[in-house]
Amino acid sequence: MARAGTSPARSKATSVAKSSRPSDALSREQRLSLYRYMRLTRVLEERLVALYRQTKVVGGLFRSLGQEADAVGSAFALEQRDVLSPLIRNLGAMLVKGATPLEVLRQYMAKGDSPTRGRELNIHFGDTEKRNFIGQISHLGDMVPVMAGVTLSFKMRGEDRVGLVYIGDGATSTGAFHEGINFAGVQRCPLVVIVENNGYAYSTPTHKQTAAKQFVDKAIGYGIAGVQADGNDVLAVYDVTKEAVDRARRGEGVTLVELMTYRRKGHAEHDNQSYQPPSEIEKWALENDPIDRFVKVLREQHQVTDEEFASIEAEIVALIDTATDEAEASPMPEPTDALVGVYADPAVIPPLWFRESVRSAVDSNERPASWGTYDG
Amino acid sequence: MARAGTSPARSKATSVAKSSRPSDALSREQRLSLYRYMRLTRVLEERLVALYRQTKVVGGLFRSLGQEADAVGSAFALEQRDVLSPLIRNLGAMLVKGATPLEVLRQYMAKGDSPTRGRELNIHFGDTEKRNFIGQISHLGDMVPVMAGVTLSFKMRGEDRVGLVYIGDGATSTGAFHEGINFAGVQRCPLVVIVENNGYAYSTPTHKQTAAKQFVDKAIGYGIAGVQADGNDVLAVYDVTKEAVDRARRGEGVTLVELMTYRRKGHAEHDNQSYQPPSEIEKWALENDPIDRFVKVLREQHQVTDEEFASIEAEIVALIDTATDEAEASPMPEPTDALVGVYADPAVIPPLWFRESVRSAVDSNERPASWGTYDG
Amino acid sequence: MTVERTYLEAIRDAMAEEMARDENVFIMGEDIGAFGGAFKVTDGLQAQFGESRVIDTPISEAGIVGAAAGAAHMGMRPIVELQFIDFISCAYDMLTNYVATARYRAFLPCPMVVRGPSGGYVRGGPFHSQNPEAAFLHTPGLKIVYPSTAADAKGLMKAAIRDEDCVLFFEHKYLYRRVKEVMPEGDHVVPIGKARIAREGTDVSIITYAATVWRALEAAEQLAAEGISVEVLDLRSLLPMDDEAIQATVRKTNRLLIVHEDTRTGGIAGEITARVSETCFEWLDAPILRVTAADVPLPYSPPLEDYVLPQTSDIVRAVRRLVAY
Amino acid sequence: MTVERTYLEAIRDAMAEEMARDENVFIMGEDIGAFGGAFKVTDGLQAQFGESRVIDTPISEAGIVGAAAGAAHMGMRPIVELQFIDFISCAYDMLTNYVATARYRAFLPCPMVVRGPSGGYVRGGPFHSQNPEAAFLHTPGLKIVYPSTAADAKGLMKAAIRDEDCVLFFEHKYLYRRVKEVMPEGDHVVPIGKARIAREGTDVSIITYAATVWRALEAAEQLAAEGISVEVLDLRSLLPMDDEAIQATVRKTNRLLIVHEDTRTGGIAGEITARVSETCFEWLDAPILRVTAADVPLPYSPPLEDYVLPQTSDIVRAVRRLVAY
Ligand SMILES: Cc1ncc(C[n+]2csc(CCOP(=O)(O)OP(=O)(O)O)c2C)c(N)n1
Ligand SMILES: Cc1ncc(C[n+]2csc(CCOP(=O)(O)OP(=O)(O)O)c2C)c(N)n1
Ligand SMILES: [Mg+2]
Ligand SMILES: [Mg+2]
Repeated sequence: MARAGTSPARSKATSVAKSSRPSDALSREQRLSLYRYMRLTRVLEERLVALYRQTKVVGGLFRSLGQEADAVGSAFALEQRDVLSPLIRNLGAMLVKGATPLEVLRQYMAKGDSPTRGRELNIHFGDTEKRNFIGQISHLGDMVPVMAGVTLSFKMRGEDRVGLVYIGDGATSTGAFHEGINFAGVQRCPLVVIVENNGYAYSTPTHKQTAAKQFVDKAIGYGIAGVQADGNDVLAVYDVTKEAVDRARRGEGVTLVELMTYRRKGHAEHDNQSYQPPSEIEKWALENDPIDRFVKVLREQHQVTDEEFASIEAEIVALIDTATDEAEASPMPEPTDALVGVYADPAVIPPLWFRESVRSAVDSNERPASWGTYDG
Repeated sequence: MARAGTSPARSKATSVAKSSRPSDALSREQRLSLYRYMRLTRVLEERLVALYRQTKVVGGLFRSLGQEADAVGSAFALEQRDVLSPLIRNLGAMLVKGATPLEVLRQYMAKGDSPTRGRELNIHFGDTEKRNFIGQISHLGDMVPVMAGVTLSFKMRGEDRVGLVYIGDGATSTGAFHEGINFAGVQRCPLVVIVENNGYAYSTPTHKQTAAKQFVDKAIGYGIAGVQADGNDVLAVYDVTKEAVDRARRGEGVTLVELMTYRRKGHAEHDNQSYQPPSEIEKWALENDPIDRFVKVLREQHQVTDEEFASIEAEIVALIDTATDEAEASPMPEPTDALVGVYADPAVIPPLWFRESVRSAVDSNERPASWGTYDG
Repeated sequence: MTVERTYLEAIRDAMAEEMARDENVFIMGEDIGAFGGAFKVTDGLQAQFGESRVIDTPISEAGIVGAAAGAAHMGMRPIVELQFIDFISCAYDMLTNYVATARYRAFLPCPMVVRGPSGGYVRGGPFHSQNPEAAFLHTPGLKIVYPSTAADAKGLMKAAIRDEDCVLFFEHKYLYRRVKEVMPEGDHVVPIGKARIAREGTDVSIITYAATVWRALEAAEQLAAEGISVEVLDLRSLLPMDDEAIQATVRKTNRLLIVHEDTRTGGIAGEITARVSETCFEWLDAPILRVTAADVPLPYSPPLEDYVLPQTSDIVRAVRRLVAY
Repeated sequence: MTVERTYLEAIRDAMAEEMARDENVFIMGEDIGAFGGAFKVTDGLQAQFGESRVIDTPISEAGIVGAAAGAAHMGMRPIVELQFIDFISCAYDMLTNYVATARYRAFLPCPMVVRGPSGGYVRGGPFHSQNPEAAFLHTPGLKIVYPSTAADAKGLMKAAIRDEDCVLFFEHKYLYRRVKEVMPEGDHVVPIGKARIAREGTDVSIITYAATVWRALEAAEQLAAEGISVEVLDLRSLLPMDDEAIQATVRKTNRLLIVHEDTRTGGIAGEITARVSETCFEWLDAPILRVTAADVPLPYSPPLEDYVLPQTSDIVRAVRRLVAY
């Protein structure tokens, strides 16, 4: 399925009146902040690519190149107390919520002082104490029922809080997505569900994922509001999300927001994208890069100068440089930390009797020759 | 949620042009056959109630009182080679497909010569060799993916066959329903999905099941045709199903058909329906009984006489009387038959060593006094 | 209070007392509100605690369990009722992947109870009679309890609701109204992970849980008449398992029979055997034997169901064999 | 053909040969078509057999497994690829309730294979490293195989495709490209339910399967240098299990170590122990021991993963203890 280079920001069910958009209220500083988070996302991912090539990243690397507006613009519509549930391509949203490059780098390098102490990979981590984002699991769709429950608790306690959960075009096919959004719909939970339609689920184009013409068409089947927007226009993303968040806050229930975007990199770094027409990727890169588009807006409408852009860039690079050094210097986890914290009680599992010396076991068994050759 | 006594046959996506309805082609004999299947369903269920009160039915009893048109009218739109997947309230559909009262009675009485040899209960049975209907399992929603696969095989082999699967209003909330209908939609399987909206799932009214206004609204979210009809008008049911079946046969994919009906009895015979307003039940019984409505049509438009009705009735009662006698005379299964047929190979599981004499074990342990009093 | 309460009422009482004690406790499930649930376990609770704490849900087991987890992260203490435990299979992913790992991988607390009517002997057929406990035994992060008495049902339910992690609470539907007793006074909490000696004995140990505890006790009574003294250990908790109690009874009698209602292959008896074999090898005077269901989906018709499920006479025969060994 | 084929290629070859032999065989899964699957197991198959026999599906594990069952009822022979076996949990209900019972309760044939990359040692973290075989062991109606060699992978895949019932085919992703061998000539079918002696020995038996077969062989080699002769039995099939082979090796060496990569509690070692305890009690000169993963969700960071999963040195140590007993 060849996708057009630009997606019109169609909106259904509710319409964003151009005359008064929520983003009109954003200050120049806030707009620069949106820009900064998008750049921070991209530069951090680029740093991760470099580290990946140096084999300093353990496991796969996932990019959100070209989708930064969708993650950043939507998360920006939340208050700090609101809870966000990110997916693998929502690094930008996590950064907005306060995740730090240092955390991300440590996490990707499997370090012992990473947010999950080396237990989970890439950006599978969260913080529900202060910053209010939740660590995802791999099983697609599962976060939707979880966020239905998170937001149900807000409703039960009369808390003025909202939840936001992302779901990929591909993951809308899961039963968990269906059960969760339907449940939230019935309960009128204060929840925003963002379908990130980036055209592909791994190698699978959208038309093999569903016969629906557009994902926003699913809203009516759940009796919830539905709206579609250009996911590569950070202000449009902010607008529709903010309206959905406000609706949730007013007690008017769930909104399904479909953001049209495009996955310019492979599913993960090792994926050669053989299934994506090169011209399609190129067209999106040239004509519809969310950062380029926003730079234009900032320059033309807000007179942001080269100097300002350069100083943001310098700050970002310095931040990531420092974080990289710190992350590299971080220790790997202590093996026996693996036994801690499966349960609150007992807090520690006793070690197995046959495991005397961990390090030696590891050393003498890591990829022995007798296991055959490993080609990748 | 109080439901109106009559539901207008709204239709969406496709419209049934009143000028040429598929049912126009039904002969007088076929119309009498529709009537007979509805009566057969009702009389057979009434017989089952009598047997249930005599404790001759083992386990629960499920009624389709007031929903006979929905089951019979839809199944009537299939050819013999087409495959039907019934649910607990589709006895009528199974009878149309060729299930016999004797099979049903033996099944409900847990007899050894029942279609499942006593392994499964009530109308959980099928026949894919000749009559082409599939035995359901209890787990709601699961038959939808299964029927997606059944009909996928028709497409793969170029067979001119269609599948029909029922789903309750309640069961549309399951992940399995979602995954199955979406899969079938993408593959353009020759499948008709009938949502039987009878207002309740056990005690749960539809508005606690989903915030959707009507189930037909789900069709667009799967990119499939959707149509709604009066489920208590047997000809309207036939019409919409026949059109959906024809669409499937032409290779135009899946249709979601919402049939509006009402569950006049409890979820099962032991359920006292405390949650259904008595006036609501009464209104449906008085104003919208599918058999009464069709009798009127048959009398007024087809001049069916009292004698004709009486002779059909006599035939039905005789059939069920004979079947009841035969079923009561049927033997219970041999205990060791339990070990047969889990696998094709091995065909029989060896008995467990400690089980010497089955009957004595059963006799001496059935409800021993030491287990306390059983009040229900 | 010296009135007897059934196993079912005991569970209801426990929930009601905990809901009164802690406003974070709430219940979700299908038809549990005004209707009181398919077995009436939650009867009256919605009237007492309101619609927002006793919530009727759509038919979405994965959705409900996932929502419970989310609410639990936020400090609530959800109880999920599954209409029959057989439908826990629909939430298998959510329980084993999301819920069980939440604390370990993300430091997310997940205090919640998932409960439902389990087990056979009631002519429920293959989908209303299951004992799915073994499917969850190899999932670290979950706890599993399965009481056999009314008092334990109450005490374990209270412990489960107060536990900081997810507890799968299996209720045997055959016992719902068949067993009853006067409840212990006060705030009766039975600690998770502790077995109970249901009958003391010296010749043979039977380790079991749930409905078959009663079968074992019946067998013990019959065997006593033959001069065979049987000790019956009711596990109560399956995960964690009470290794101390298991070892103590085996070291005392030197002969072990494990009884469970689940199918033989892959049932929990295997795990118990492995633990005993590792720790009590020298004490064993006979092979460890198992009385279990046969390896078939549980059939519905009475002669078939009775043939497949373990009966008292099977236990008697197995114990005799152990003694004769 | 004297070229070596990897474990992964052997699986692909088996599918290709069976698809060529029987036009009812087809494959469904996520990204398995032109892309060839996340691990490239189906690479080239869509080009060879067309889009209608190698079908890219939506992300719907329950949907795909259910659809496979429906097609199987109609005489097709579907193979389902799960992108990672960890996602089998999403189809748990469909497999254990619908598929496994179809023949027994409804005489519906359900010949199908559900396969996918399993196992750890690859820094995949808790959701890309699982060994879920134990969760299916107590479900009569399913068969389970888990090969360790390339030749067995091919032969068991062919047997699985031809089997009249549903076979869960676990593939160890660590072995995909690490083990290879020249395939046996001709139509190489390995019967389901038969174990394989991977190494003969006389002092201690190790029963294991999948990746840990190689760890056990390494340990056996090291122990041989100490004068300890270890027999390694590779189960290959977990359901049904080869009781004859299990009994034969235990009765030969009188000492048994069971090794598996799954967590300890509730892992398959329990079932093996129970069977051996029942049938070989008199032959045992030492307790049956287990080397397994620790009871935690599998962590991602190398030092943690290595600490949790069984290593060769663990096996060596356990065997030494058995011999010294
Ligand atoms: C239940 C489940 N099945 C399969 C996978 C494997 N998987 C991981 S990501 C992915 C594609 C996701 O596509 P989409 O939802 O569109 O998100 P995107 O990667 O495009 O952001 C798949 C199939 C999974 N993680 N979970
Ligand atoms: C997955 C699953 N969850 C719960 C149940 C228990 N259950 C059986 S029937 C039923 C209500 C079904 O309602 P609906 O789908 O509307 O069908 P109806 O009975 O109205 O025909 C429920 C909850 C089940 N069978 N399967
Ligand atoms: Mg996508
Ligand atoms: Mg209904």
